This record gives sequence, structure tokens and C-alpha cells, in this order.
Amino acid sequence: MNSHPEPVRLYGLLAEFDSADALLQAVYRAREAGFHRLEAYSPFSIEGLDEALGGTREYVPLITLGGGVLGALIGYFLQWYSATINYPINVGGRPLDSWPAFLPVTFEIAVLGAAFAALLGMLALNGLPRLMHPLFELEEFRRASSDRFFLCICSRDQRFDPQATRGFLDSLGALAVLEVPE
Amino acid sequence: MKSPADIASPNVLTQMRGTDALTAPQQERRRVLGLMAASAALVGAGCSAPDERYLVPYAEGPEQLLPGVPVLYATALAERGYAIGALVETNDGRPTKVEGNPRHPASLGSTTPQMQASVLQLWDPARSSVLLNRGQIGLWPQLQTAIESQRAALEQSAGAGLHILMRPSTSPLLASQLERIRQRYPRLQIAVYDPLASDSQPAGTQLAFGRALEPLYHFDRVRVVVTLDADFLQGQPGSVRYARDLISRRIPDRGADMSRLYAVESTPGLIGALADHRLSARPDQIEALAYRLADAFAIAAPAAPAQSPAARWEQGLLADLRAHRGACLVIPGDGMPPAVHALACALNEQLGTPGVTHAYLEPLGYQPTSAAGSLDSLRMLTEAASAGAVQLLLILDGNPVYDAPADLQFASALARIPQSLHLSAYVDETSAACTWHIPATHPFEQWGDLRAYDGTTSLIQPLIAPLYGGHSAHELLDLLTPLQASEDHAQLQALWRSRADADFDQRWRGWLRAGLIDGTAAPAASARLQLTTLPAPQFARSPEAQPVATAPAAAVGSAPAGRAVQLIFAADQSVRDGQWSNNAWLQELPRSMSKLTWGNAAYVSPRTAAALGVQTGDEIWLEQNEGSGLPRQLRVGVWVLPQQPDGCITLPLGYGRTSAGPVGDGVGFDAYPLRLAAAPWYGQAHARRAGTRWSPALTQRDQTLHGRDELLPLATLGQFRREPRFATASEDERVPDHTLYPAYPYPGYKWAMTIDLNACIGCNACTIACQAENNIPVVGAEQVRLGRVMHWIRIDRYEDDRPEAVDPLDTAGSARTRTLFQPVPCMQCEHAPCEEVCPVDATVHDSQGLNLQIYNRCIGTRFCSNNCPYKVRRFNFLQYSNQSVEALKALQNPDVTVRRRGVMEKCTYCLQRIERARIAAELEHRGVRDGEIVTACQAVCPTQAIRFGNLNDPQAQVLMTKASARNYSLLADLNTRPRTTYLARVLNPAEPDRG
Amino acid sequence: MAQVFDRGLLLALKLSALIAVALVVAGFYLWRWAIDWPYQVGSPPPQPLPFSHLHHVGEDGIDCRYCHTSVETSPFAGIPSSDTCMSCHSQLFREVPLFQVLHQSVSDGTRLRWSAVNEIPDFVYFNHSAHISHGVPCTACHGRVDEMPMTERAASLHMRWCLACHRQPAQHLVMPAQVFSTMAQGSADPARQRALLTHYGLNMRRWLTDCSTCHR
Amino acid sequence: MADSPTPVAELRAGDIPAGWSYRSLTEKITYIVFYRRSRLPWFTGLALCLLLSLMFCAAVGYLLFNGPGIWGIAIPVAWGYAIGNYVWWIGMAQGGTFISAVLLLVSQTWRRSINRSAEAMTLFAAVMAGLFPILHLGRPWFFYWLAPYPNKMELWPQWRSPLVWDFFAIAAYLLVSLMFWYAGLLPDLASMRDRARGRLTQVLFALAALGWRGEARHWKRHQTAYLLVAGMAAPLVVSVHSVVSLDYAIGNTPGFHSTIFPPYFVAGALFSGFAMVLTLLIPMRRFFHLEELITPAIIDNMAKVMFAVNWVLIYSYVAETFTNFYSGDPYERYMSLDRLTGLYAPVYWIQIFCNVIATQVLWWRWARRNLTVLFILSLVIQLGMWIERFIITVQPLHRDFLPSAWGAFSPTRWDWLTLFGSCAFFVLLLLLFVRLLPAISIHDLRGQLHEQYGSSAGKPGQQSGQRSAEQPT
Repeated sequence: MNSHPEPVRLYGLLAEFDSADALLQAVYRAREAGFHRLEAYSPFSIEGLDEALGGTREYVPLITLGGGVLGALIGYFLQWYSATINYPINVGGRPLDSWPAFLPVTFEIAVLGAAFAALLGMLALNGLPRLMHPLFELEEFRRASSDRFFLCICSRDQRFDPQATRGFLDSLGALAVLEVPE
Repeated sequence: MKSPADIASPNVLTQMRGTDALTAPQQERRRVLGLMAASAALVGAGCSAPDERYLVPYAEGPEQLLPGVPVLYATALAERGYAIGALVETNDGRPTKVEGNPRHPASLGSTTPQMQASVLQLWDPARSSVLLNRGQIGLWPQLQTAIESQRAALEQSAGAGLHILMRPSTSPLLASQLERIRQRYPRLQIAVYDPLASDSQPAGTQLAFGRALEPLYHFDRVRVVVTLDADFLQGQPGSVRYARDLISRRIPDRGADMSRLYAVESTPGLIGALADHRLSARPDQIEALAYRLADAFAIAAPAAPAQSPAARWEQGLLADLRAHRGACLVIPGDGMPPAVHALACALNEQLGTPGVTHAYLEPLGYQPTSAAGSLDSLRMLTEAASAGAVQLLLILDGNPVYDAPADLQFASALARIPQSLHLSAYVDETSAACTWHIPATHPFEQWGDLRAYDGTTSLIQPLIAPLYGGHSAHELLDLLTPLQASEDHAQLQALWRSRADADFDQRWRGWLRAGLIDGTAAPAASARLQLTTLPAPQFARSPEAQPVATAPAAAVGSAPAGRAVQLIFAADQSVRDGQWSNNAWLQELPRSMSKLTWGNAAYVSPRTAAALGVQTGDEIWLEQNEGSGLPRQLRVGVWVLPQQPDGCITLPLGYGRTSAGPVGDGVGFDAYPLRLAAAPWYGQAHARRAGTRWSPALTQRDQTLHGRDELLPLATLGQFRREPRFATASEDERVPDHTLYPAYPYPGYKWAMTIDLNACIGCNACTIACQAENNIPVVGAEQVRLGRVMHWIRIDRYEDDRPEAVDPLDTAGSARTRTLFQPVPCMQCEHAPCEEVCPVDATVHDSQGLNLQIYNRCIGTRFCSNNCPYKVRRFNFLQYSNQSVEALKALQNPDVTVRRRGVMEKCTYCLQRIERARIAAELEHRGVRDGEIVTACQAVCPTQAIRFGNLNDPQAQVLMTKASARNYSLLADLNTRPRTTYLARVLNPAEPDRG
Repeated sequence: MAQVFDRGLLLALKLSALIAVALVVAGFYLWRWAIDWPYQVGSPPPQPLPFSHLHHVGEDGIDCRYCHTSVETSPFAGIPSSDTCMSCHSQLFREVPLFQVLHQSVSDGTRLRWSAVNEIPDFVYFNHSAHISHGVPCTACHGRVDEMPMTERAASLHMRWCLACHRQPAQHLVMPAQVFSTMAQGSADPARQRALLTHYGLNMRRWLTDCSTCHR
Repeated sequence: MADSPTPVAELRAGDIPAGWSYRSLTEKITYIVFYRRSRLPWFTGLALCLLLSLMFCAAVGYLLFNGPGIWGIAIPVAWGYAIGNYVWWIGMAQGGTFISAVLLLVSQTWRRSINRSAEAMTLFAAVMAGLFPILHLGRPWFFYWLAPYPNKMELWPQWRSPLVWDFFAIAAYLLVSLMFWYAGLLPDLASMRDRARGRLTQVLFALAALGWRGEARHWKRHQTAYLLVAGMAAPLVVSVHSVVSLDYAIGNTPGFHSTIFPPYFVAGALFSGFAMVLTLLIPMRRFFHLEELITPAIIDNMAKVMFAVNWVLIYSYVAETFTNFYSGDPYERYMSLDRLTGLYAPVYWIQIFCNVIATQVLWWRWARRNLTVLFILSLVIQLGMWIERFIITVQPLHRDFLPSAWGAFSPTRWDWLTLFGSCAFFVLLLLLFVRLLPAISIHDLRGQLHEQYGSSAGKPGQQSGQRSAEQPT
């Protein structure tokens, strides 16, 4: 454990658990204890963990829908404009605005737009890419991507107090409680 | 970049003096020749980064030339020594295209395939460009001195030992020159040899009228035509005109009674495919038939073998002849013996109407010293030579070492001549055997004159200075009689000044402009029939009289020992006697009856093939020990042809050249070694299976309709009268009226085409004309085999045996299938399936309704070709267009983009001609008039089967043809709405019951 | 381990990313420039003779057609042959050494090699006479040659440029009399434009943008 | 495994045998990338593929230099191997996305241990597929004219052409598959980052992982997005091959012009796709000792799905031929007869054997679980499907409307070289993939483990020791 003689600005305190359930319990307890700035880290997606943390509003589906619609509009407009307005050409006696023939491309562009929106929206909302993060300072945190479950109480939380909070986390049966330097 | 016009133009200037263009503007204004047009054609579509270019104007501007505006010059080209009028299109001084001369009787605006190809011949980089003396490069002066040194001796001996060997020629200038020489050297011997010339014809008229005469036919005045192994639709001096005349009586829509055509053939040809009644027979059978005909019309002739293999057919024929006395003609073939020609003359006097249906002319060509005929004159020359009696021999064009009858041993005789001069465009087999070779000028490079089949004389004017420093026959002959004015132009003018009356110079210009000297048509000779005793049939005694098929069938399968067959020698449809061997356009032009390119094949009937145990693709040995002692052997590729008579093997001549040039060398087999002076047309040999194979380069692999009769509706005249709309009879073959698409309006021009299948004789002229006009590349035998031929308009050939097709009179059965031709260019569909699938708008419609192909936009997906039900699109799978040889670039039509590799191309109704006419009309602020735009294929067609015009023009001819009841669209039920439609074929067989 | 990245590394990464983007953009424009060569507007190519339209047209007022004789009747305006030049210069400036080339050309027939200023690809078929006869003034494409000491290209000659006029010809057209005027200017007045269109029969002009109008 | 309560063979599809821990899973899979020493077979395979790939490049170079004339194509058969190969590859590419996307949507948990490699296969196959339409062009360097972009010619793509639809379909499919794949890969990249030893590998993985920390809300959004992209990919699976089929069906050539083509092609695509996944999984499973993660039950399921699709395909064969005769159109009839009896009939019957006869062994459970049988069968199916595409492309073209235009197609050595070369290149990419990226989705398996064993799953001291036997200590 890294205990520094002089106090350092903390990002927060990190409690380590060895199972999803333990983490989930810890989160509930912490919420009861009135902590708000909580972060829970797990090596896989755990049902209901984010609800436990207070939940977040889902924007990704909306963004995706937006991307799809936008793609469709752009796709069709592009074809309609180029084929009927910009350079109308008689192709095999077919109508200039052969809308049925324009649908496939419209569809493909719509799907493409939606998929892009979904992925990029997710990353943006998650604040990724973020290549540097205080948590990465901790050697132990490596296991967050393997077999360890972490609960972090951020120092920004008004109830945060280095000593008390550490005590609280110990009381949750954490394998260890670590300081996350800023 | 060296521009081709650098080669051409300066010479043009020197030559253009005094000549007049048919379309040259009258006012004399200083013109300037820019070279953009020249360079325009050179780099084709899809050139990536543009390179720096230069504009190279003349130092001294030529007269009467508009840069980029093609000029037509009237001249004439020789067909077997006879003139066919031509208008040659020159772009910035470069001859690029040949059209027929509408005013010329032998042309009427049409040409032969060979005339189209003559432009390529002109630019052919393989043409001889240096004078050779015993293989060493020599100079003209050297030659002069060489002749000078001999002249004294020759004059002493009055020209003994001086011989001239020439091809048939009707040139008055040449004739006068030869006469002048003869006066100087009385003992001069002149031989005229043409491997394709018929000696029977003069001999026959000799028998009939007491002197040699030339027949002249008027097929437009004939009701019944009978051909005895005579395919007068091609290869004859009058063929182009004859085809026009014949067809003019065979369009059922026209009121006049449709003429009927009986063809008896020993080799299937165009005439047989066209005929209402066709009989394939061995030469001896044909001869016998002629005798029987004579018999039937009470003409004194030895009794012919009575039994006839096709009695019913002959009765039908006789009945028809009797029914139409006075309007019938019997045409004997070149190979038929003199007696048959004489009989034909006699028959025509009875059945035809002398002066109306036919006439006789005094011989137009220059007559050899021995009146006996061309072969005899050559024989005499050979004998003299081998006797060492020939001191100096001038060979004016021609290739006797290659094409003289084998048993004459001409080559060895030639070797014994101390001084032999050979004037020819190529260093060929004969050149190598002569002491001197002189490069000859192309007809487009010299002055001269020629007479047409009817005697009309045309002037030949140079369109460009000799590209390869050639010399004309006139120049060469002048070495024997040096004159003051030894230049062709002066000589020619001198000759015609002497024959013309007042204001010669003005007439001269008129003649040049018109392309002919009016009033020079030969008058009909007064010929009285004095038919005395005729020799007995000549072939009847030949051992091969009994057909092979009747021979024991045991030999079938197991390699048979030598089996007696009759050989039939025929000029190849493309390279003829071999003088066109090095012409790639002609080599790749599919032969009408086999669709074979790049080579010849031995045509064998199915039964004979079976008897020999071979089929198409196999090879056979032909062995011969008649004639001279040593046996001659020849291995030939077999092509099985249904209409071929049993026991007869046809060998096209003109192949197996060893010194033709890079294109023609080693292509096909040489049949001359089997050709004997005794029997130049019908020889004998023993055939046996060789066990080896050859692979023909075909442009059409499958030549049967597979029951898809709707592609080629067919009716007899009777049926047509009963049901005029037979072509579009069944519901699903009409163009559906309903369509999902709103109709596109075509308010301005609306181009369309019709192709009359009754008029098409399958002569291929359109294919090669299109090739010349549209810079269509040649791909070579290997690519043709792969199926990558580039022709934009192809002539499909089908073997058909539906009831309407087969000859009702012919009971022989073996050869009953009929050959049908169908020219297929781009159909210019209004609902073009090709356009819909092109991803880049490279093929689209324009406001005239043309189905365009934009080469520089094409990326080569080939989807359009897949989706074209007519498969008329052609793709540059490799770099086909020649971008390296300057001479070949100079040949290109500057108004048509040269296509690069990876680009699709196709027929565009000669878009460049349409645009040119449109702009010309706009300069005069008027619309294009009907007939101003003539597509290349339409222009060349001898029978005017193709009509093209503007559907919005009430005067347009194409409207009338479209209105014909026979009008139908190909694969109409696909609703592609083709602008190109066909007029269905109507045959006119005699109703059998009418007996 | 501490962090995988430190601030320096991150900075480096971001910078290299920026540079990469910059390179791509630069490359694109370089390519555009490359495929345009030598079709640059306003860069006169070197010529065998320093011929000046400014002098001949602007100052001497010689009509275009005196040298470019076939412009009304043929697809090509025509480049004057040396003897055309001599029609004046046999008298004028005989002794100026610059004219040596010209005199030589006339005497021994060696041709002048002018660099092409307005060059279009070979698959484009431009017809001068058609444009002249429809009231398109020389200036519309060639600009004010009477102000060019050395002749230079006045327009890009890109297809886009051609299309612009073929789609909306009206504002470029002038009356027949003005076609060869160096001052020729299309009119902005719609009524006049309509009149001109009617005069030249360009009211129905769908065909102007047909591919076949320029490509064959 | 002897000590596991239920032998691997009896496991339900997707279940992980007892005894695995989060850690051992992670180690097991990352081990393949980080520690496992490359064996000779891998190297020889790599070398072989490299060699063939080089020949492929040579063939392409020769093609660009000389033009498509080096192939056997001509008029009328203007499309040959290039297009056949293209359809073959793009068809194969369908399988992967189907497995990962569609099975995800219908919550088939057994996809978890195979979707990663399936998606990789999809990507690489799609890349190969994208290559051929460009190579087959007469002027490939202008392929970008199919894309709409402002240009000096003021020209646009011709939107009615199926080739343009194709261009967009492939592009969209390639990109979406890539995104889908990457989205699934993201958390595993984090695992790789955290277990990487070498500095460089660490930096690279860290870059790729974008700083993924596995925070709960991130997980939530990630799962949503993943599901949504899957939702996008699923219709693409159907659309892409339908569009490909339109390249033919829009045309009017007898044999092309058929309304059954879209479903017919999709079925064929899935069929070949599943076969390809099998061809891939079976060796991988053996080679990297993944028997316990890729259990027989999973293979069995795959075989079942494949067999089901196979029957759709067989139905299509029958339906197509029947309609051709039923239509009464003489041209259609002739084409079908020619297919059964004509020049290419022998090839066609091989196709029938591969795609109809041979697959019938799948009726039997033993066959579905016998890896050797399945592996061979999957190869046979690849062959059959390639032939199917060859027949569809070439045979109708060589007998269309006008007999005068009929011709034949016979491949040249360059045709073969491009075909085999592309296969080699494909395998090359796969070989590199398995050594550079986690070939199985680790976080999905952790989730699986959690669902199966709840909180006991992660506990240390479990038999994780021997499970991760290969981990160095």
C-alpha cells in the first residue's frame, strides 16, 4: 500500500472486491451512507450496477436514431439532386427520379449513419478516449480488467473525508482500500 | 510527337496542284492547315495526364484545305483490272476512308470489301519501300542505267527476248504505252496473267459468236436468273452493280414482280444463299445440266448424259424459263468449260432479250500477244524462258512465282532469265526470284485511268505522294521508251487531250470532279450467234463422276486409304488470289459461309467428311500425282459445310503465303501447288485423314437457330401476299404498348435504321466499312478464337431448315438447309438495358435518341455487355488499338476517339457523321435534310439494304421502310424498343405443284 | 507501472496526428495541381517567336480572322502559316534578328512549333465554327487576347467550365456583329438574353448538355 | 475433464465447465497472444500464405499492366472468376455477422466463445470481396467514379445501376462490421493493455483501448451501443447479399433475371459463412487447446443452423429450376436445360453433390459432433458454394438470346492464381489475427461465468490453478 508521509491531493479512495455481488452490495451500502460521487469498475458488464449507482439517462439510442435518419435524408437527397437537378440524363428511358432504384443506397447510408452515431455517441458519452486517468496510477487497478471489482469514492463527494471514508470502505469487507492520487 | 501529317501533308501540296476535290469550295482563298485534327485521333480515350502539345502550321499554306474538314476526291480502284469508281476521304491530306462514287456505273455509291481495305493497304508499314537489285538495296538511276545498257541490243533485235508479264488491265494509258513500246520493239511478247481470270469466257464467246466478247448483264430487267456455278455477287468487275440490279427486283413491297433466282453451285456462295432455288452439284453435273438445258431449248449440242440427280428441280427450272421467255438469263461460271459459256450465250439469245437483258462488248482489257487467253500466254512465256529465249522480263504487279499453276514450274523458268524486273507493292515471292524489285505505288499515289465493266473510263488521281517511294507501271515502262514528258500526269493529259475536243482543261477538271469521263461507255457489239459444233461434255468422262458417298461405307471411321475427290479452286472471299494477304482488316473479316477468319479451310460435305472419317477441326492429306511426275501433297484443315456437294472439296486460294508480310505470312494453307494448268478450276486428288487437328478462328461458333425462328421471320411470296404482317404475327412478338416509364420526348432529330433482310446478300462490306470509319482495331487470330473480335456490325449466319426455308424443288435432301444472313449492329434501344446498369453514366441516351458510348467515361465493368440481349458491345480486353506505328495512326479517322484498353465500345450510328452534318446544317441555319447523313455501313451496302434517317422528318426514306409490313424488331418482347429494325425475308420459290 | 502514457507522449501523439492530417490535405492539393498541368490559367508557355496579341490585335487592330482564317467554317480556327506572317513582315521589321526563325521558315520550309496554349483532351471534339455561328464571342473562352503580350490560357477548360456555359449560354451570347470584337460582352438583361437565345435557336437546348455534343 | 462435474461433451451449448475463474479465463486467452511460443505449423502456414500472397500481388500487377484480357473472359461471357470470387467472399462474410449480431439479438449465449473469430473472418472475407470488383474493372484506377464526390466533370454515379448499390452495400457492410468488431473488442483490449509486458505492446494496446476502465455506466452505454450496432448489422447481413444478387436479377439475361435471387443468395451466403466459421474454429480449437471453451455443443448448434440454411438453399435450387420451366419462356427453359445437360453440366452436378448430397450427413448427431467429418464437410461446402457462384455467373451468359453470340468461358492460369492467391491472403490475415488479438471475447465469457456460477465464480483458491496450467509461474 502506498501511504505517503505528506498528504497528497486525492482523486478518491478505491475499495477492491473479488466478486460482482460484493461490489454490488458495497455500492448499495455506499449510496445508503449518502455518497453520490461513486464509480464502480468491473471486468464485465454487471446487471443493475449502474442503477445501483443512481442510473444514467440513455442517450445512445436517440443519437443512433438521429444518425440513421440523417443518413437516410442525405442519401436520398444526394441521389435525387444529382439525377434530376444537377445533371439530368436520359438513362435507358428511365424516369429521372427513379425513386425505387434510389432506395438501396438510401438504406445503406442510413444504416451506416446509425452505426457510426451509436459507436461514436457511446465513446463520447463515456468521455473516451481518455488515455490518462488517476486510476491507472495504481498497480492493483490492472486487475479491474481481469478478476477484480473496484468501488471508488471520489474526493469531490462533499461527504468525502480521507479517514472516515477509508473506515467506511473497510467496513464493506473490501480486500483492500487504496488511495488514488490526483 | 511526330505527327503523321508531317509524313503526308507536304506531298499533298505537290500533288494537289491541278487536282480538284468533289467538295472543294470554288472561291480560291488562302487556307491554313492546323494539325490538331491529326493529333486528335492519336491518343485515345482515357489518357491520364495530358502532355505538352505543339501546333505545327505549314510554312506555305496549301490551297482549298480546311483544317479538320475532310475532303472527298474522286478516283477509281481496280477490280480484276476493271474500274470501280470511288470517292476517297482525306483528312488533312491523309486518305482515311473509301466511299463508292454515286456517279460511277460500277459503283453507284457502293464498294467491295477490298476497296474499303485498300486504305489500310496504302498505309501498310510492311509495304516495300526500297528498290532491290539481287537483294541489295538499289537506286532508281542504277535501274535506269541497267535498262539503258540493254536498250541498244534490244532495238537491234527488234525486241526479241523482251517480255512483259502483267495483270489484266483496262487502262487506255497503259495500252497506248504498250503499243508505243511494241512499235519500238516489234517482237516484244506480252503475257497477261491473272490466276482468277476465266479463259473459258472469251473462248466460249469465240465459239458462240466467232470472236471473243464480254457479256454485260442487266439483272434489273430479268425475271428468272439461272447461275451455273457462277457467283456474280462478288469478285467480278460488275459485282457491285449486278448486286444492286438483282436486288432491285427482289423487294416484295415494290410493285414490280419479284424476280426468281435459280443457283446451281459446286461451292456454296452468296448467290446460293440468296437463291430461291438452290442445287448443289458437282462440276460435271452442272455441265451436264447445261447441256440438258440446251437440249430442252433445241440448241445444237452433243447429247448430254440424260440421267439427272435432281430431275424435279430441273423440270421446275425449265417450266419457269419457258414461262418467262425473253426475261431470263443463264450465267455460266468462270470455271465452266467454253462449251457451257457458248451454250449460255445461245440460251440467252433465246430466253433473254439481247440489248435489254444483256449485251456483248468488245473486250475492254488489254489483249495479250497470243489471243489464246491468259493461261496460255503465261505458258508461252514460261516455255520461252526455260528455252533461254527471254533476255529481259518486266513483271508489272502480280505474283506468278506464288500463283502460277504448279505444273508450269514458273519459278525455275524465271531463274533462267538474266534480267527480270518485278514491280510490286510488297517484296513477295516473285520479287525474291527476280533480279530487280521495284516498289510499286498504291492507286492512291499515282495518275492513271481505268475502264469499268461497261467500258466507262475513270481517271485515277493521286491523293498523296508515294509514302514509300514507289513507282508506277507507267514510269517503269518509260524506261523502255524514254519520252520528253515522262511524268504520269503529263502522259495522261497528253493521251486524253488527243482524244478530247475543245477546251480540254475545263473538261479535264470536270472529269476529275465527276470521277469518270462521260460518254466512254462501250457500245454494244453487234454479235450474231453462229454456234457450230460443240465439243462433247468435258468433265463427263472424269473418273470422279460417281459421287463419293456411294462408295463402300466400310472405310468410314477407320483411316481410309486415299479416296478420290474432286478439287474445286476458288478465290478466297477476303484475300482473293493472295494479293490482299497482308491486309489485317480482310484477314479478320469473317468469310460469309463459315464465319472463319485468319485462314482458309477445305470445304467438305457432311457425307464426304463422314466417308473420310473426319469432321470440322480435323485435317486431311490431299495427294496428287497427275500432271507432272512428282506427287504433290498438301495437308488442309477440314470445314464441314452442309451445302457442299458430295465428293467435292473446295480449296480457297490465296493463303499459305511465305513472303506476304508480317500479317499474311504462314496463315492458312497454299492450294496453288495442287492447281494445274490443265484444270485450273476443277482438279482431282486423293484425300485421306491426317489425324492432326487445326483450330479455326471463328466469329460465330453456333450457326443454327435452335428453333428460335422469331429472330428471323421467313415467308414465301405467296404467304407474304396472304399475310403481309407475318413477321409480327404472333402477339408476343409485337412491341408491348404498355410500359411503366413515362415516354421521353424526342422533338428534334430522332434517328433510326432499317435493315432489309431481303436485300442483304451477306457480303460483309458493311462490317469492314464500319471498321474503316470507326477506327476499329484488329485483334488477331488468337483473340478471335477467344471470342474478342471487335466488329461493331456483324453478319450473323444461320443454317435453317424450317418449311419456308428449304427449297421445295430440291429432293436431294443433303443440302436442303438454307443459309440466312442477318446484319446485327447496335439496336439503339430506346429502353436500353445496357444504360440502366452502367454505374458511371458511360452509356446514356442523348436528345436525338442515340444510345451513346462515352469512351472516356467508361471504366469497363462490362455489365452493359452482359445486359445487352443482342451482344453487340465490344470490349478492349487488351490494348488492341495500335498506338506505336505512325503510319497506322495516320490511318485513323480523326473524328472518332481511338479506344484504349479497358473500354467498352459499340456502334453509334456513326455519331461523328451525324454531328458533322448537324453542325454544317446549323452553319446554314437549317435542319439536316434526309440523305445528308449516311452511315458507313449504309453507304457501302451494294444492295442498299440499310436505310437510316430521322423519324421526325416526313420525307425520310426510313419512314417508308419502317412502314413496310415486313418491319419487325429483334427480340421485341423484351420491350427494349430498338430504333434499328429489320424487314423480314421473303422468298420467291416456284410453287412446286405449278410444275 | 503508473500510467502507460505521460504528458509528453500524449502531446507527441496529438502532434503527429495533426501532422498526418496536414500531410493528407497537402497531398490532395498537390495531386490536384499535378493533374492540371499544363492546363494552368494565366501562365504563358514559351514560344519560338515572342508573338504578341497585345500588339497585333490591341494596337494594330488586326481582325482575328486574318490569321485564324478557318474559324468560321471549320472545327479549327487555324494557326497561320509562315507566309501569312510574311504578308506584312516581308516589309516590316525585316532586320530584327528575332524574325530570323520566320524568314528561315519561309525560305527552307522548316515549320514553326508553337506550344499549344488552349489544349483539350483528344476525346473532346470542340468546333469553333459552331460556337462562332451561335454568337459565342472569342473573348468568352480566350479572354482579352488584345491585352496579352504573350498568349496565355484564359479559362480552365475543365468540363465543369464548359458545362456552365452549355447549361446557361444566355449571358455569354452576343449579336453576330460583336462575335469577333475584343470588347464582346454578354448582356445581363434577361429580355435581351431571351432575344439572343431565340435568334440563335437555342431555346430548346437540352441537347447542349448531351454527352454526344462533345464526345464521340 | 475427469474432475469436472459434467464432462465437456455433455455441457449445454455456451456453458463453461466448472473450475474456470475470471482470472484463468483471462490468462488462458491472453496467453495465446503474449506468452505462447509460436510453433512450427503456424510458421510454415504463415510462410506458405506469404508466398502465395506474393504471387497474388504479382498476378494483380500483371493484370493492371495488361488488362483483364489475361483472364478467360470474352464476349458474351464478360464476367468470370473475378465476379464469382467476389460473390463467394462476400457470401462468406455474411456468416460471421450473422453469428455475432443475429444470435446476439436472439440472445443465444453460445455465440460468446465464437463470435470474435467469426467477426474477424467476416472482416477479412469482406476485404477480399471488396478487392475483386475493383480488379475486374477494365480501368481499375477509375473505380472511385462510383463514389459521389464533387468533381471537375460535374458527373455523378448512375444511381440506377446495381453496381452502385453494391459499392455502397459493401462499403457500409465493411465499416459496420468493423465498428461492431471493435466495439466488442474494446474491453478486451483493456485487458490486453493491463497484461501487456513489453512497453511497445502496452502502448499500442493502450491506444487501441482508448483508456477503457470498465466503469459501470460505461459498461451500460457500451452494451446498449453494442446491441444497437448489432441491430444495424443484422439487416445488413440480409441487404448486402440481396443487393449482390440484384447485380444479376436486374439484368435481363435468362438465368439472371429471377425474382428468387435475393433470398436465394442470402441463404447461400449464410450457408457458406457458417461453413467458413467451422473451417476456422475446428483447427483453432485444437491448435490452441480451446476444447473447453468451444464445446462440442456449440459446434453441434452451428452445424444445425448451417443445415437449416442449407435446406433453404436446396429449396431455392428447386424453385429456380422449376420457375424457369414453368415460366414457359423458351430462352429460360433452354438455359435451364443447358445447365443440367450442357457444357457446364459436370461442374453443376459437382455443385449439387457438394451443396445437396454431401450435407445430408448432418441429419446424424455423431456427424454433427465429429470434428473431422465437419471439417471436411465445411471444405466441401466451400467448394460447392464457389462452383455455385461460378455457374450462376458464367453459364447463363454463355447461352443467352441470340445463338450467333454464344460462346464459352475457360479460365486461364491467371484466373486460378487470383483465386488461390486471395484465399492465401485471407488465411494470412487470420493467422496474424489469432496471434495479435484475443481470439475469444474475454469479457463476454466472464459474464457467462458470472451468470453460471454467480459470486462463487471469481473466488480465488478454486481449481483455477490447474485450469490455467499453461500460465508461466
